[in-house]
Amino acid sequence: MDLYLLSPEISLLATALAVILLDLFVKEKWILGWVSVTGVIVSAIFALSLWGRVETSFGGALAVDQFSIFFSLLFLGIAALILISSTEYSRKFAAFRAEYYALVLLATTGMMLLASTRELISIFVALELTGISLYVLAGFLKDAKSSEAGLKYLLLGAVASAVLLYGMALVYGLTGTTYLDEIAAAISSQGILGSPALLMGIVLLVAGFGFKIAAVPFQMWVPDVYEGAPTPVTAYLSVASKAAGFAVILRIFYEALGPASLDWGMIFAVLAAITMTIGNIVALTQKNIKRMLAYSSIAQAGYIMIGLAAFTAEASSAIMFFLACYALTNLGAFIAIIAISNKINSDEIADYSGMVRRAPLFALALALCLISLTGIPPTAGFMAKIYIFSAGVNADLLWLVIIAVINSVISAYYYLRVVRVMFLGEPLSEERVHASSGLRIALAITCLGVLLLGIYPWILMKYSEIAAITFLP
Amino acid sequence: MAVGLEHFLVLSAVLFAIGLYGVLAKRNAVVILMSIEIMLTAVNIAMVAFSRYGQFITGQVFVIFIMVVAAAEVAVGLALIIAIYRSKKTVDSEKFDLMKW
Amino acid sequence: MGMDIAFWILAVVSVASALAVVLTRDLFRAALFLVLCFFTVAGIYATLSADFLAGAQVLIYVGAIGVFIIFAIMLTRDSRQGSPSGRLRLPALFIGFLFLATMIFALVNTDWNVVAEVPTESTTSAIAHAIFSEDGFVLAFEIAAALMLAAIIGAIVLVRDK
Amino acid sequence: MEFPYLSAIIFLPVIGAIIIALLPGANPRRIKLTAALFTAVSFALSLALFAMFDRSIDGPQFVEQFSWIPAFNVQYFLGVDGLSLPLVLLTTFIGFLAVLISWKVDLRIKEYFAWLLLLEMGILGVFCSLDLILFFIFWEVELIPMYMLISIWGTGRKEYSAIKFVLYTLFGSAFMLAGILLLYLQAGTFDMIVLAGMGLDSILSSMMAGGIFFLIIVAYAIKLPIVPFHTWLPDAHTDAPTAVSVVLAGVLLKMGGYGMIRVSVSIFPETAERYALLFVVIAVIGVIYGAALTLRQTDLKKLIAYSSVSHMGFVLLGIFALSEVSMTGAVLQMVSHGVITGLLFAMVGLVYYKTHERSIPRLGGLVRQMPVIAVVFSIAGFAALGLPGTSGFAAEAITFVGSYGSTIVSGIEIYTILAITGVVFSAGYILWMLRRVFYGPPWDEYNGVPDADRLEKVYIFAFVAVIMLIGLYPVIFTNVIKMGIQPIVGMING
Amino acid sequence: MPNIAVWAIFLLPFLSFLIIGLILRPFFNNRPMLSAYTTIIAIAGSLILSIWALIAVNGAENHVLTDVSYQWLSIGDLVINIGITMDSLAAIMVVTVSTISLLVQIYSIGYMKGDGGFARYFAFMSLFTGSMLGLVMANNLLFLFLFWEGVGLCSYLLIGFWFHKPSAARAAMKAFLVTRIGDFGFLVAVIFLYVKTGTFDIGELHELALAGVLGGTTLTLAAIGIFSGAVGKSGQFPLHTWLPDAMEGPTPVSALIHAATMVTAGVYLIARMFPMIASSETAITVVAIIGGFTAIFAASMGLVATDIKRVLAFSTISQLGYMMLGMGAVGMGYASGAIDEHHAMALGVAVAIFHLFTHAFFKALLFLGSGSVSHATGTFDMRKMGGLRKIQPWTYATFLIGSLSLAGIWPLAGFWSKEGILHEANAYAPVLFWLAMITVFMTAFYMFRAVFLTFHGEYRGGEEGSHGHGLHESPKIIIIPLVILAVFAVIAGWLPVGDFLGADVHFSFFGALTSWLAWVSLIFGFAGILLAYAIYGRKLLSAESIGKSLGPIYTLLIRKYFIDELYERIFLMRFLVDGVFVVLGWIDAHIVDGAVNGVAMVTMTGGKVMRRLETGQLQVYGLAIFVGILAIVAFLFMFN
Repeated sequence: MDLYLLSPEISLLATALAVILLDLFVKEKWILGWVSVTGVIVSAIFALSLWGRVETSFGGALAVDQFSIFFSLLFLGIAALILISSTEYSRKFAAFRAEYYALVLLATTGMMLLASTRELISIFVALELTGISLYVLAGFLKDAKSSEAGLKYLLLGAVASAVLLYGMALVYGLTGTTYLDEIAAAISSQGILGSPALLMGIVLLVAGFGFKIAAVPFQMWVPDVYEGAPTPVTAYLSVASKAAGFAVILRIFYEALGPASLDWGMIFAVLAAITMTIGNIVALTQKNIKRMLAYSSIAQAGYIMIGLAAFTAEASSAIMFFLACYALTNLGAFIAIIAISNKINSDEIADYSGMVRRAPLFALALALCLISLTGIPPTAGFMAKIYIFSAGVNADLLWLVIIAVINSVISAYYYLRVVRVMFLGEPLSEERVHASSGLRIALAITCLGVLLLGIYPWILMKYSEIAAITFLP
Repeated sequence: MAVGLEHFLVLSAVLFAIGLYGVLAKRNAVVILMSIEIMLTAVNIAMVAFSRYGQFITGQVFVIFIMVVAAAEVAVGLALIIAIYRSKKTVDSEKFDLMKW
Repeated sequence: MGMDIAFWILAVVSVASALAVVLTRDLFRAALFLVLCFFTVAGIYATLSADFLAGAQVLIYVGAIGVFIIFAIMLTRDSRQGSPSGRLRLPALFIGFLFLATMIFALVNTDWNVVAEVPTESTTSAIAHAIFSEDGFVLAFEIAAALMLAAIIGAIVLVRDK
Repeated sequence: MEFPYLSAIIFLPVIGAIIIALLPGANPRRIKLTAALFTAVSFALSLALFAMFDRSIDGPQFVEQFSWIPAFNVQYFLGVDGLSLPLVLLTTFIGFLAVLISWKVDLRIKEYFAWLLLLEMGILGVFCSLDLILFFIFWEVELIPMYMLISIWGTGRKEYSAIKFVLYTLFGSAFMLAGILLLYLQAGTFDMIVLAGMGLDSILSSMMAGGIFFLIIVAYAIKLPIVPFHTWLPDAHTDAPTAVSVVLAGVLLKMGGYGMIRVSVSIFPETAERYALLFVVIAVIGVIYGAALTLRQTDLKKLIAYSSVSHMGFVLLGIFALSEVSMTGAVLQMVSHGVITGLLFAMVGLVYYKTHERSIPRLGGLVRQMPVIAVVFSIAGFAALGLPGTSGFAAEAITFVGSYGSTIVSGIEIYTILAITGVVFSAGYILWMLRRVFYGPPWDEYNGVPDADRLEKVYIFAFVAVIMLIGLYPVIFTNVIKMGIQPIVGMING
Repeated sequence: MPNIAVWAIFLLPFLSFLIIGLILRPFFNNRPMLSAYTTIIAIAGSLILSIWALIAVNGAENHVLTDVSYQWLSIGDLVINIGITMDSLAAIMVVTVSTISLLVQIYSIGYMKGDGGFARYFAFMSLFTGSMLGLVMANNLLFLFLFWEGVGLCSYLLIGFWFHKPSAARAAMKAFLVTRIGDFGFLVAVIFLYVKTGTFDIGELHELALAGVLGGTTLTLAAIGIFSGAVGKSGQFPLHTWLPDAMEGPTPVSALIHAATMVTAGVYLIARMFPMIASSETAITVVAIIGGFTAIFAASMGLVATDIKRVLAFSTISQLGYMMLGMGAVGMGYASGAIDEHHAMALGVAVAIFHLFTHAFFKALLFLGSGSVSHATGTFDMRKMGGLRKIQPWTYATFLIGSLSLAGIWPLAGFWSKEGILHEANAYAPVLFWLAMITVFMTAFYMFRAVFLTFHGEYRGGEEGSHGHGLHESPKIIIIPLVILAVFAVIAGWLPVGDFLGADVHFSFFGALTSWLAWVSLIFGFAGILLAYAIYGRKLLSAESIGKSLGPIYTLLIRKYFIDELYERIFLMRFLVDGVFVVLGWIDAHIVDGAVNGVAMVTMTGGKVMRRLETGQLQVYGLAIFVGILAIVAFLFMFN
């Protein structure tokens, strides 16, 4: 049992505790934010130091491999950006800033564990760690909308957990173990394949995780929660929580349920098609930008699910790459929205009219991110899409890829509508929109990332390839 | 017919379905939370039954963790219900529709 | 045989009390029936030779969760409302039945790998060993600790006034 | 390593755009001069390339090839051959003139020129790429500048037109992407040169080859455009600002024709042959249908836009007649149409700029007020209707001769003859338009409307010079173009 | 004679065009005369070179001075050459064209004096002359087509010279469009021939045709295609409608382009292609029939026209029909085997070109004369003229000579050339011969109707002279070309054009009168003159009452057989513009574009419906989860 393998998680947990404790002693609350960021960075350094090691610990429950480190670093990066960009927004949390930072750190810990555990019980608990932190964060503003978002999230999340657990119970009952590798071995050796209980278990697992990644029809909480939650939390939810969901799905389905891929591959393919279509079509009609991005995130989940359906090493690499690009892009968009909404106190798209003249850089950045989400080069979003579509085609999912590319076309309409409003509309006031340096730094990082990955994706892709190879059987 | 694994599994399914009905049909948020607890308990029964009939202790361990998680969830859930009650003066789930469409 | 009878009684009572929870219009009664349901489930654990769990069930569910819920009911008491059913009663019933049928179909039609004999030892030490041994579920335990921390922080944040 | 000419040509406009964006203040003159400078250098470089091009060897020249995304074997692979070089030259030429044409833009100048230069970059990239993914990237890059340019600086229903253009193009490229990826799955490379040399028609089943072929060609069909995918074009052309209409009609449409030859026909010559009849018939329908619709337009820009639909039918006919002569003619027609229609749109822009009127019934007798514009407009018009001595005739005649003599499709003689009727139609609408706009008694309301000024004369005469040059001595281009076409045709016959 | 000098024949006027267009017009616009002088010098140069060429050809072997080609373009198996030939046919043509052009330019100095577009006028005239000379010298169909369209362009530009007149602008457009319909056939034929034979070279095509390599349907189709180009350009039925309207242009333009030269390009084309076209019996018969029909058809419309230029225009169409008829008749003779190949090839060309040659002079003379009349009266409407004989004696005299020549009165030029055609028609196409005879009568009638209406009787008002100083004889610069042309109108028929073209025709000056045919045609001619005299000279018969008694026929003629209406109102406006195009427009807007917008709308509506599912009710969301689970189960059930 090598605790060093857990060092990233432990350091993050320690930071969370430290922030809570520090809160009791310091007056300058802004310090807390930077302490958290420092903690994230320390954790990232630990994670980086583990790169290259492929080891298991805790009796096989914990796996430290390139896959988990890739995701850990992704979550840490997201967390860092969220923390940086919350510095200004977190004034709204009044006395609870420390708790906010601590919960973000705890949620991140949970996600990192999700990517590295290989045992159902640990996975479940890690999932709930993330979940509970996020429920609280969603309701953090404690006003009517935020509480409602938090409660909806929690109740539906709990139902989804119950469903997920039922699925896990069935799998456990069939195989007698909760370790993923043993489950895979049991399924392929004991003639469990094709039994109704296994199918039912798979369906329940799909539903439970589908909830996390916002696959239709388990996505309905998403728009409400995204709209009601504090904007940085929404940003966090939309990228980190989704990425965590995919990480754990990759773990469970690729690793444990690999032998049954014929069944769940088909399910994911169909869900992917429905998810992206519904996400995009409904997004067309949205007037609130957070809500629109919620539907957009549903649609993006649909694209990523192509990779799940494909079940190849290339596909898992593509998923990882896509998640990273999507994280950068969506975060960039949300950071710009945070900056703008800090000033104009509105999330209505109509209120963004003429924003290019009030906040040229933010508007341009938001436009860039939206273009990336559409998947137009030279942006990260384009490379991500091409990669995952390529993986889809290589796995004989041409029909799904065609649906996906048509969906991209639909999505262009609503993404560009925002761009249009910002660039073409008359500004509602002449007041310039300024933002804190934290927001600007975060925005600069994301936008440069989006462009860099759009122009030279190989710098990241080579790592996602390695990560994919290390964990796939 | 002697009581066997199937009996317990069916019992768990029935309880799960009842909980499900409660979640979907009751308007009071607290009752919804209660129904969720019934669902979790139903899963626990299945876990324990598998544990008993498969001779693996893991199931019981799992149940312990589920209980812990359920407790935590209930705590946070009730806290949220109280928070929402403060701002809306109701816990009727059908009134929670500030955000839609 | 005695076990069988116990099972049937407990099963019927637990189902009945669960039904009462979701059917009654009185909040307090619902809470009490829930507690009853949890008790009978503890009994079922006992019939499954899971003695430790039976105890834990009583402690955690009946003790902690039950009390929590009653507190919450008192705090959010809405006397006029009670515990009515919503608009989705019929669809919920329909879906519930379909789901149940599907589950039962799947469960009954599966060839479970069953070992018939009753375990003799107490499960408590086995559980302890499973959790805390070198290659046991320590990791899950540690994560659970973090989870409790999160829950506590969350509950405090949410309940405390601004 | 030799100087990366192509990268320089492609990315000079980008550098220009960045410099424009970063220029402090909003001194319009400085912005315009910067834009003009960078496009002019790019043009000069491509002229140099044209001069240095070795007209005796097949295959791409000035190649730049590096591995770019090893994960799926994507290369940064640029090169020009006889097929692409004239189009590169055309693009830089029109790109430079577009800057001059835009000289009078006074709304958000900085953004305007930055987008315009980025647009040029995208188009150039398409013509220079020899890797399918790189090609696709450039293909899409052009969308956003175009969207911005139309929707901010356009007129009329500009937002509708802009989004229609973007969605339509994206729709096509969506299928192209699927096709490219499927092609990659089958062939394992995105390298166009390698793909073209593989003989995929015989390796793949005819179902698969046909499937990929049609997936890919949808994008080009929309871009060219062929009937019935043309309805974005009148809207986009009509509502775009002048310079953008010039670029759109001048070079953007050519991406479609270029793609058909470079990708569809080169990689799947036999499949192209199998479906040639279909495309030939569509081409003929396009020519006649487009011309008939042109005849009823009363908006100057719309009229020219619809005429493009008709003229692009000739390109399609030439391509799918699949003979060396016809394809050379088609490429020459692309170049020629680029210059002619570019000039026509520039002239419409001038008329509109000076009279604030585009509706033909509300114009008349303008030759008195603006003789130079009238003369140049007439020259452009006569070139468009294919008068010998202008590029229009040279290109169309070569296309017709090639198509008529093609043996790919039985009965192609009839289709060619039907297509030639388009020439009669085009005379109809061009002359009708000239008569209504310029002839007849001068109108009092346009008294005092100025003629072209010096700058305007510079660029319109530049266009005229090129039209006449190609018309009188098309060999300059055909000698280059045929070097690009020969290997492709060799595969069809061989 | 050096090749360069031959090239210079047509390049000189082009040079003049470029000088005027690029230098004089932009920079010396205040010295318009410079343009006129440039043009005249250039054309005079062409004339001198042409005459030199004519003499040189006469002395050359086979009567071919030059026949050179240069490669212009080569793609794959397509090789396009440009090249010129200077043989007897081309020599005759270049001399004719440059002579008349020169005279017309000189005349124009007077006629166009003070016009705002003076320089432009001469630029276009230079361009035209260059194109026309190039056209007749081209030895290659594609190169020929280049000039063919070039003269069409000039015609367009010059008809619409006074562009501010809506009628002129309209006529210009009509001319271009109608001829383009013919050109369409021509272009198709050129391409067709190239694809079948691999050459554009006229000489090679002839060899192939005569050798029988090129024959059958291929040849017939190609020949008819080429003929359709000629029909358009030479105003033959059914594409004749543009030519009367083309009179909107300045009168010298009408004289040069729409009488003497450009419109004869169609005849020239058939002559140039004669060996090939005559090799197809069907094609050459079509040529003969169209020619013969057009001759009488156009003449009949000339009977009632009131605009003097239109009378002349109809006459031109009619005479061009004659020329076609001549070639057609010889061709039919060849096809039936009555004439041997060698003789037929020369004879067909000779009869037509001889008439073309004489016609060029007297028709140019007549047009310029009408211009002179209008110079005085300011109108072309004969109803407003009369009695000008005394005021414009020179004009009258020359006009009379032209009319007599046109009427084919011995021994004027028209007699000889017309006689040649009638002779061949009588021999090989008897029906058409009688049509032609009637045409002779009509021609004489309408010409002398014009003479009497214009120059005899009393002056019937009209506006004041266009130059505002009363009725007067035209200045010398106008009269001198008239006189020169009049001389040619007399003597042109005496020149051995036929022999020069290699045909074995021998009409002795008096010997011609020994044939019965000559007498019949003279009788028809004089009958026409007499009838005109009776009606319009002595007014023995009332024109009005004749018109009334022949009511429907009169209407038919004055409305030009309603063909303009048929083309423009019914076919163009009713059928195409208001019919087909409207339908297509509707389809484009509502079906093609409608489908696009429809897809967008359906998607959007889908979004609006779907978002309604998002009710905000958390239990609906919960329900959806389980519905989803059950749906997946059902899906799997079906899938397995």
